[in-house]
Amino acid sequence: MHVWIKPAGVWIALLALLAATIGAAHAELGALSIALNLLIAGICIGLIGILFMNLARSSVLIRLAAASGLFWLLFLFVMTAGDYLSR
Amino acid sequence: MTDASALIREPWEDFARQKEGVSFGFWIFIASEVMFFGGLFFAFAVDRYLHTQAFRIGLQHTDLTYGTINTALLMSSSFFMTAVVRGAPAGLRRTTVFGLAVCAALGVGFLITKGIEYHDDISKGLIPGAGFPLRPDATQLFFGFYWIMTGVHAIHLFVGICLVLLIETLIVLRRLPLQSPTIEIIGLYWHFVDIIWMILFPILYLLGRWP
Amino acid sequence: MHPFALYSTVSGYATSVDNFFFALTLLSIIIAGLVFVLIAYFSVRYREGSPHSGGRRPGLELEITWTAATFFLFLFIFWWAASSELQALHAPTNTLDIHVVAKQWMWKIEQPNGIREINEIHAPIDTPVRLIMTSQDVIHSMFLPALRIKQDVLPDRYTYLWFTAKKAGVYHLLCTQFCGTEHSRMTGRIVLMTPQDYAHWTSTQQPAQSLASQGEGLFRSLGCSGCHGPNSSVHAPDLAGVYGHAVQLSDGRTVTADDAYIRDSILLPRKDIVAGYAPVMPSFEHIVSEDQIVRLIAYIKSLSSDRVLNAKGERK
Amino acid sequence: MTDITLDRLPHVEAASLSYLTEGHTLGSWLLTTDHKRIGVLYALTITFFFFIAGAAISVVRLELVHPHGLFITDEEYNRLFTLHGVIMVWFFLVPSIPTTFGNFLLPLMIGAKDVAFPRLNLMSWYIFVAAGLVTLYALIAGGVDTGWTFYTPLSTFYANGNVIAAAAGVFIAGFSSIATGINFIATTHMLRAPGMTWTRLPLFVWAIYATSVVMVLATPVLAMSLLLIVAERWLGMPIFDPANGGDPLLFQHMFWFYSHPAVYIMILPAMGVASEVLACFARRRVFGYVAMIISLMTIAVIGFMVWGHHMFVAGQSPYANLIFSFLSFIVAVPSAIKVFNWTATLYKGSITLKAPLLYVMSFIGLFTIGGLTGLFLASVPLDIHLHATYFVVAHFHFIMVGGTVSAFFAALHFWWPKITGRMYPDAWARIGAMTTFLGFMVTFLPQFVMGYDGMPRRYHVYPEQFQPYHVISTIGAVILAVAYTLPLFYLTWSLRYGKIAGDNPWHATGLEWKTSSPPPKENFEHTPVVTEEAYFYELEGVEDNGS
Repeated sequence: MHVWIKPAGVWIALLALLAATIGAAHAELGALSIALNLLIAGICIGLIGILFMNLARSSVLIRLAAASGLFWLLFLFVMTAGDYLSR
Repeated sequence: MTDASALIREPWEDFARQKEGVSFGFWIFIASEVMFFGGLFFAFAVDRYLHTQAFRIGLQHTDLTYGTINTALLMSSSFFMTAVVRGAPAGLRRTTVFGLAVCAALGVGFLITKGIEYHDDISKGLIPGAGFPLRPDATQLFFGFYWIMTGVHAIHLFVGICLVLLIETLIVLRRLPLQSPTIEIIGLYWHFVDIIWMILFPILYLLGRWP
Repeated sequence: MHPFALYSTVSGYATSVDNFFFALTLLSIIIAGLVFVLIAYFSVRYREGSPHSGGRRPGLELEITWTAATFFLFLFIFWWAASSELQALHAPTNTLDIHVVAKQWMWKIEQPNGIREINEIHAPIDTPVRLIMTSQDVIHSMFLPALRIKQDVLPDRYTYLWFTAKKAGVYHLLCTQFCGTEHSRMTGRIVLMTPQDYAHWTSTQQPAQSLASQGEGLFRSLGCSGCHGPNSSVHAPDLAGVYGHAVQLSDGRTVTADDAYIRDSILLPRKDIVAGYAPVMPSFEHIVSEDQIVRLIAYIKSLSSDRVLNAKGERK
Repeated sequence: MTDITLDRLPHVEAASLSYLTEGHTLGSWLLTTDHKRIGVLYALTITFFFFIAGAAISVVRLELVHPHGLFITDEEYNRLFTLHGVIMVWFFLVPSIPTTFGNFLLPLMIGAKDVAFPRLNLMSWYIFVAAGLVTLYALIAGGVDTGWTFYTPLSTFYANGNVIAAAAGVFIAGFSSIATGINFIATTHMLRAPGMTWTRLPLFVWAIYATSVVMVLATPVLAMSLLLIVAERWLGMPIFDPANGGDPLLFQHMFWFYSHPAVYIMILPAMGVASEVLACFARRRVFGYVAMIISLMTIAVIGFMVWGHHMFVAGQSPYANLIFSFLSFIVAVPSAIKVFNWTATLYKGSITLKAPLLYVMSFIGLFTIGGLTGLFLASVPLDIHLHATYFVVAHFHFIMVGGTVSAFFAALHFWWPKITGRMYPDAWARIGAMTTFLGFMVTFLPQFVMGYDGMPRRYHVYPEQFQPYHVISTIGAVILAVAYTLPLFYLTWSLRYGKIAGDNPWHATGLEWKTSSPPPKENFEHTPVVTEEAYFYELEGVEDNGS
């Protein structure tokens, strides 16, 4: 039974966040609304990654592997932003 | 664990290390997948920056109801998958078999919902090309991304469902021991596909939804 | 044409590029020579069985020295290159503007006074000249080797090149972005002439309406004047004096009304909406051709210079 | 048999113990999971692709003798150079050293039985072959005339030819690259023998590791950019289409985000080979071992941030040009340091000029020239003039062919005795090495000159003033073709008639030399224990003899 209980908390949290993000999208908050949507998406990903995918209890090596994709993606985004924002 | 020692494969000498190695290797694969989808999100971000207004107009024509249902389905499937990945090494056969079945069912549910949504989109003519109903032209870029992003994600999910059904069969037939690292990495894959949707959902259904 | 143009004096810029090139070549030969000579020397001196083999070698100190030396050397080269780039970045304001429309596999040139040329650009020396370029299909690239300049020419966008030549002559004009089957035949000439010759050449060509006056005709026939004209009842921005000036947009940004901005305003009117106006203008995408846009821009530009002249006149 | 070393056995028996004799059927090769056999399979495959792409460019080179061409049409010309580029880049250079020598040597060098995921390894070969066949079909049946860069909107709306199939082929090849990369990273992390610490790893292993990181993280972005091209061309999904407000430069950003690091996929393993061979034939430790590792990793990381130097004239922001230019100069620093370290490795060594060392010297020489001309292209004003001219062509051939292919041949000659158990005729090999260098210089040096003079690349017909350079270049290409074919003969000859090599013909350090030649299937009889640092050659620790 214990394999169900802890994940269930995360599950409920995820569904609550889903409701929250839809609410945020409809509230006319302008840019803040977009920021909230993205922030909540980030939290959901964090919950799934860290708790469901067990990064919380993985070795340093595995955490590094998980982080490397995001880190390298930054190069793509930041360097190209340098082009588009200064054109 | 006698069950586990039978799972050792060349060139590994120790099962715990093999398990760690498999999971490390799979995380590198996920990093690679992050770059794959990252490229797509990157292209989306650039075009959204160039045509913010058109992308909002496009987004207001996606169907939030289907999107929300699908998000809830995937979130739930991830929950069941977590129970599988935790239960299997502990030898909880019933939990594993049940969890995998629910996962596959939720995945199929997602694809069916998506199919209905696609059908609606097509009947509204939301396929880029001549006669596209929305203006300005850059809304076509948005729908280009919509089709490609959801399509590539759906292919990933389809592969995930096949893998889940495969190990489900092998487990039921007792051909795959519950301690096998395969179950864990298929779980990782499933969660990853879920995570991709957690990004697709806001950028295709939410950002700038307000009228 | 120049048979051997490794050192160009066609423009001051070209000469400065060449000076930089030959300085860097010299430096490279020194570095490569050093490596080659050392490898050869070591191979002989420390050949198998040589009494000199073995013994302590320097370590970290040498490593740090050559790392630092390389770093600062490269930094210096970067500084040299970057400062040269920054100097050439902005064209002077009083350029002679020549429009270039590229298509598979041809260059269409339009002189400011309406003369059309194919695969040939006539331009005066001692005058800053600007090429305003766009493409009808794929990406092309305008390469003027004698002037040491090159710029890709993109569809649905303007890119620019500028130069002030100082030596008359006939030089290559080449496409350097692979553009399909006859890419290598998409070549032509740039004819640089003294200003007197250029004026003479212009006067001997088919008398054509200037681009601006052709644009004025289009401005009416396409219906632009219905809204943007001085007596219009529609609330649309007055275009006189817009060109080259800052425009306040409805979302708070400020942009300069250059060629690209005017082009966008015609084709994608909802992209940048001028503050205080409703977004009512229809898009002219697929309605006007690149050639027509060139004329419309020339016309709007001419409105601007008229205004400046009038203002000056009034002050007098 | 425990007490007898293998080279004292009659060779029939010695051979019977090796990976080569584990099975003689075709099935035993096609279903093998042995990293050594997979390495050999890759070697055969990429050799095939090398000669296909070489044949294509031979026609092109011959055609260029005359300013108006000799015997093919514009369309055929464009298809041939596209075939050359696509096949050489993705089916020879990118897989070259990693999939052959990386596969064969990585487990041996770290004292492992095999790579971490042997079945994945075999699968990646099959994917590679399938990808190669799809691409080759696309390029030969119907042809593709976009150049290897697939720039939009040419590739999506205007090119006629099998763009979709070619892009699909390259896309599939990406899976093979990624699988190989994952395998190598996991192997290096998880399967090192006891005592094989990170600071004892041979530099070749470090190089393969750095390469794998680049493969795993860069390839997917290429895959995505190709997928978007296919979606646009095939399904009409506008992404880059300027008519709908899309930006062709976006494709170029994505494409070069892979394709610039791809150059490091090609050159980093070559650097690893150079270090191994130099240390062995100088009988000294590689000078600045730690600096070499740091520079390898720096190149692998910063190499991801310089792609914009391919776009200086593309319409990119001039400020972005400056940033990319700056980072390009920065990434040149570790490359320069590596050249200095290799040179210094020879200092106070005991040097024998065997064929592998000659190939490595050729590598260093050509790489140095390629690297230095890279500085020209990193400078914005010079690149504006030189971009898309023969100067660029010469520059990247110096790096990718002069560098990588020389190193590939060095590796082939250095590890040939280990792979086959036989020695080749060294005199012939030395002639081969010197001919390669000569042929290369004659082919590509004139291209720098004509490039600066304004000769654009990808030109079928060209202004007559450039003809003398093209003629010299073609003569060089003939020499080069001979030089590249030569090893095919004497190496094949050696398989049957070559001297038995013995375990360690070069008296090299490194675990791969501590097992028999060819190695047994399981690599080592007992898992080796490492007690000393890499390259512990006899001259290390010998005090100065006062001369």
